[in-house]
Amino acid sequence: MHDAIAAHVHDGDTIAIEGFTHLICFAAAHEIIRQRRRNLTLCRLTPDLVADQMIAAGCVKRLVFSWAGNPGAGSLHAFRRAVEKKERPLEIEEYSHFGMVARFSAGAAGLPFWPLRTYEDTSLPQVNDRIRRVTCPFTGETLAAVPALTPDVTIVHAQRADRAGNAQVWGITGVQKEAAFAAKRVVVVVEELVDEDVIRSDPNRTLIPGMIVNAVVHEPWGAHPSYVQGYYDRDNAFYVEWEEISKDAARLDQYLDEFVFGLRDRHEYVDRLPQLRERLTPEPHRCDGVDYGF
Amino acid sequence: MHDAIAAHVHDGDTIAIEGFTHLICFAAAHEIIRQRRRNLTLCRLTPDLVADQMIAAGCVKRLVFSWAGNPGAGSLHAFRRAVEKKERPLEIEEYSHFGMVARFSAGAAGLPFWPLRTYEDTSLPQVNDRIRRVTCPFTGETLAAVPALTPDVTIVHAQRADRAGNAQVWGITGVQKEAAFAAKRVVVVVEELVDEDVIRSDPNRTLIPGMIVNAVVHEPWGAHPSYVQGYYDRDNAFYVEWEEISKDAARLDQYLDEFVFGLRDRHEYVDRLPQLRERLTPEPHRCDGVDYGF
Amino acid sequence: MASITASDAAIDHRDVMVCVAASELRDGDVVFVGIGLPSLACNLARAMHAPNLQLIYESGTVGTRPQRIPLSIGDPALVTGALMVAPMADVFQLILQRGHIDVGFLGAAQIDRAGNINTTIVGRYDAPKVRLPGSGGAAEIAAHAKRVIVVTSLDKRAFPERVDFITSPGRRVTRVITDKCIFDRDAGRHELVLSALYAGVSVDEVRAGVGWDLRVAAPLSEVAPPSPSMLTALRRLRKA
Amino acid sequence: MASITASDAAIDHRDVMVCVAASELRDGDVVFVGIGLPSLACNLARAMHAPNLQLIYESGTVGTRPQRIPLSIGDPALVTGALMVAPMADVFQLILQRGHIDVGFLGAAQIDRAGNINTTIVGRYDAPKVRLPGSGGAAEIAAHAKRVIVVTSLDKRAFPERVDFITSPGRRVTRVITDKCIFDRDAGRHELVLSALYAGVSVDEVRAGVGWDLRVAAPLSEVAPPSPSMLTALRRLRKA
Repeated sequence: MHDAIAAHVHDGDTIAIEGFTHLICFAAAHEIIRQRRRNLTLCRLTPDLVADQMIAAGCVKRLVFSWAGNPGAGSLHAFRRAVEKKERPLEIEEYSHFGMVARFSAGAAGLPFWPLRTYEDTSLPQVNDRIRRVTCPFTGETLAAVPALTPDVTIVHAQRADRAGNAQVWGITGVQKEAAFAAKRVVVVVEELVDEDVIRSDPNRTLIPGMIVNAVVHEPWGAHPSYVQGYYDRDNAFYVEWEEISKDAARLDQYLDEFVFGLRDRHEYVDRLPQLRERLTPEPHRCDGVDYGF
Repeated sequence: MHDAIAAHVHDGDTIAIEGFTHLICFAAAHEIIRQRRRNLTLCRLTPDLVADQMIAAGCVKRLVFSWAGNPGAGSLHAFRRAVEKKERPLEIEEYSHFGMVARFSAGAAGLPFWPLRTYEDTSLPQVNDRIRRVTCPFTGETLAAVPALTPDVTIVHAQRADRAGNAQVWGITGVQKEAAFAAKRVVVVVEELVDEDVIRSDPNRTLIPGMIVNAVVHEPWGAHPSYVQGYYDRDNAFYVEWEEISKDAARLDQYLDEFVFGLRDRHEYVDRLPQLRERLTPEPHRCDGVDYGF
Repeated sequence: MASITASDAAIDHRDVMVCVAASELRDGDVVFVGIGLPSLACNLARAMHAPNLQLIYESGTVGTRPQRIPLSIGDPALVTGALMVAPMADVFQLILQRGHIDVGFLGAAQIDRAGNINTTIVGRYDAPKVRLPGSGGAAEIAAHAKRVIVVTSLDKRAFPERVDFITSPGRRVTRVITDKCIFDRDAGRHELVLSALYAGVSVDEVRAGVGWDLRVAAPLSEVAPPSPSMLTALRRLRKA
Repeated sequence: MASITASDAAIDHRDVMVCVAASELRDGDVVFVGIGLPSLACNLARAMHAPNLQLIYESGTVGTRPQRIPLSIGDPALVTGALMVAPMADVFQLILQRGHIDVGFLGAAQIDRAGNINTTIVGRYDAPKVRLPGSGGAAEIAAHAKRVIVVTSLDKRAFPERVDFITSPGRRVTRVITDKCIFDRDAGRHELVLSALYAGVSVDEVRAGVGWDLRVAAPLSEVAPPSPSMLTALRRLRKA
């Protein structure tokens, strides 16, 4: 992870760390914080704790997003302090979820814009001049349009990949595929590094092909406190606890000192949290395979 | 199948029978021919033998397509006779593959058009006024655009579905999902009707949700001479044989008399071709399942 | 909506709010559901009169059967045993924008006279008093669901004449269910109108909770109390 | 491309065509491949100098390892053991239009002086002498692959001054490999130029096979004969 972040995430980069609730790569975010990257433009539909931590650590210049909260548990208080109290400079660029999906979709498809039927009679276009109108050449109606988003680097977490980066994902896939194809560089972080034959046994599960991947990192528990379907549950208790940590800037700093700066890597992080396995290891719920014969 | 076609395919309808080489529902096409539907607008990327048969049977008024051939084996001669010799009236509306994919994508997404970077410096826009230009509101560049395609009915073949029509597909998925979502009515034809629990055991395999499906037909061997990954191989010998059948209008009529009009249903068709099982049953090639636990 | 007797008034109005929301759903409806009260109301409806309700979450899970109450809309329990997990691009384009959603269930930090919803900021956008999470998928749900139902507690700050920021347009809002009353949206006048009161709530009490000159439907109904079986089912769900 | 001796001239020019096409591919290239000769050439390159060639077919199969020679680009043997099967919307948008294809391999019924390709009709569009299959994905491959290589037999009807119909634009065509010679496209003049001859073929013979005043590169090369090991590999593939 250290080498992948050092090689692919630079000061001033536009980066996407995607994953909708599922597969949020905290290990990569922590390494970015540890390496003290600065002036990043961070793109995520749901900034989540991962963005709150990166904002508190001073990595983020601009946040491009569509829902900034701690779902079911509270707020992202470092984010709120930056926006409400201007405690540190933070530019924001805001869409609805589909607006963000559309930006990644355009970037992934090699198009300059993506049309959508949102934003009529809303205030968002007044505060974001990247929400514009396009006219249909067939019906004459006008639709909303958003521009392509092409991050310098996208980091996606996946259940498994081979050494070439052919990555397979199940459960909620969110916008991982579009975010990866939109990017100039792609880092794939996985729970399991598997033989190419495992990937080839079920090619319909491959979400991201190795040909667009620049680095593969094997990092078990790399998504905690987010979750990985079939590998570990979401640490809801920590999400709830974050409300208290994040409310208090000093306590947040202390958290970063203890769990990010104070640790060398994810391995040490897992060692520092000895009950993870007992608390979050799932009950198995395996499906049957299917037949690819001909 | 009789009832599904009677209920959902009407004279004058725009219909899509999709499936890219894989999962082409010949059983549905034969039933449409048997029920002597007329003036259909048939939409398919690759018209394949299925379109050649429907054209020869007089069902098709207009063909919307992007590649009309018998891949690796020859031509669609009924189609060619209609176009070259005007032996019967047939309107054609032609795109590239992505043009067709884009038309289905727009229809499926509830958009009036879809932008794409094809057709610059080509002759297609000169013969098809549904290929137009749209201007990007961000960069000012002009792109090609095609209009939404929203068939009255789309017929898709799948490996399996439950009674509500939640359909799972593996192998080549082509443009099945987009064609189904684009349509006003959807008929799903399956090799296996399975319990809802089978679908629920592996929800990432579901390509088409039951909520958009109007009829589910259980029709084993319904895609022959096309194929169904894991169920039966493509009947390449028949595809090669079609070159000879289709070249001769009388022989093609005789084929339709014998294998379509002369038979009541797919069950009788399979009985008429006793070696299908021996010739086309696949070697098993099962993958392992994955874990959906939490 | 018949009148109720005094003995029923002891029922918690927040429970009534959930039961009323559940009653809005018809069997077979395809419902796009947010987390929290909307999720609870949908699961209640499924347990009662609408076993074939199809629940869709913006995480892409279709036909969910959660084995525990999810904390977030992306909870793994929404995946295990679902009928389908769709990519978000499909959720927003093929399902919402294509018009397949019958009912959209939204919460609101503010909702105004016209039914417009604010979940973005309190105050000015560039200098907000309170920064809320923003749209998420709400702008799309409000634009595309055939009927939009809003569930939120009655409070003067939450019901201004005009919201500070329109996150989601009000044009498809049909009903607003609060802990004191129900508003229906008069589509002709583009305005929320008081249509029914909970037991023991007065019109003045509602007027005190909204920031505009409220119109009252005639006749004004009283909300029927939830049946004992519905309340039992609700309590069972809360414990699950 | 060194000159060759007379004894090599017995090698079938169609075999040379496939070997030359294979030699165009570099190890690690991502190649978008049509069925027939292009597919054969790609598999030959993989067996020889480019084991890490990534083959993508428009059916969506990525990194295929077919256990038999496929008759069609949608053959089930292209799926079994592939690295990925992508929906066609992704093939055309995320892979082709996004610019991930290094080499596109196309056939052509006609190709003209400017490199434009016709696979649609011979004659007029509304009254064609011969109706060909049409574009398929060729218009997209020609528009988006970084290098487009065309493989087709030399024949005057196939090499007109201007094609009857531009199915696929010639602007990214870099090389045309025939059974008699190789043309390179002069990007400045937008024109195919004769760059190399197969053994025993004369410039006049090539001129007789094209419908325009052909320019000839100076110096004009002769195509080196395929190595015996490559020819052996080719024959083994044909038998598979």
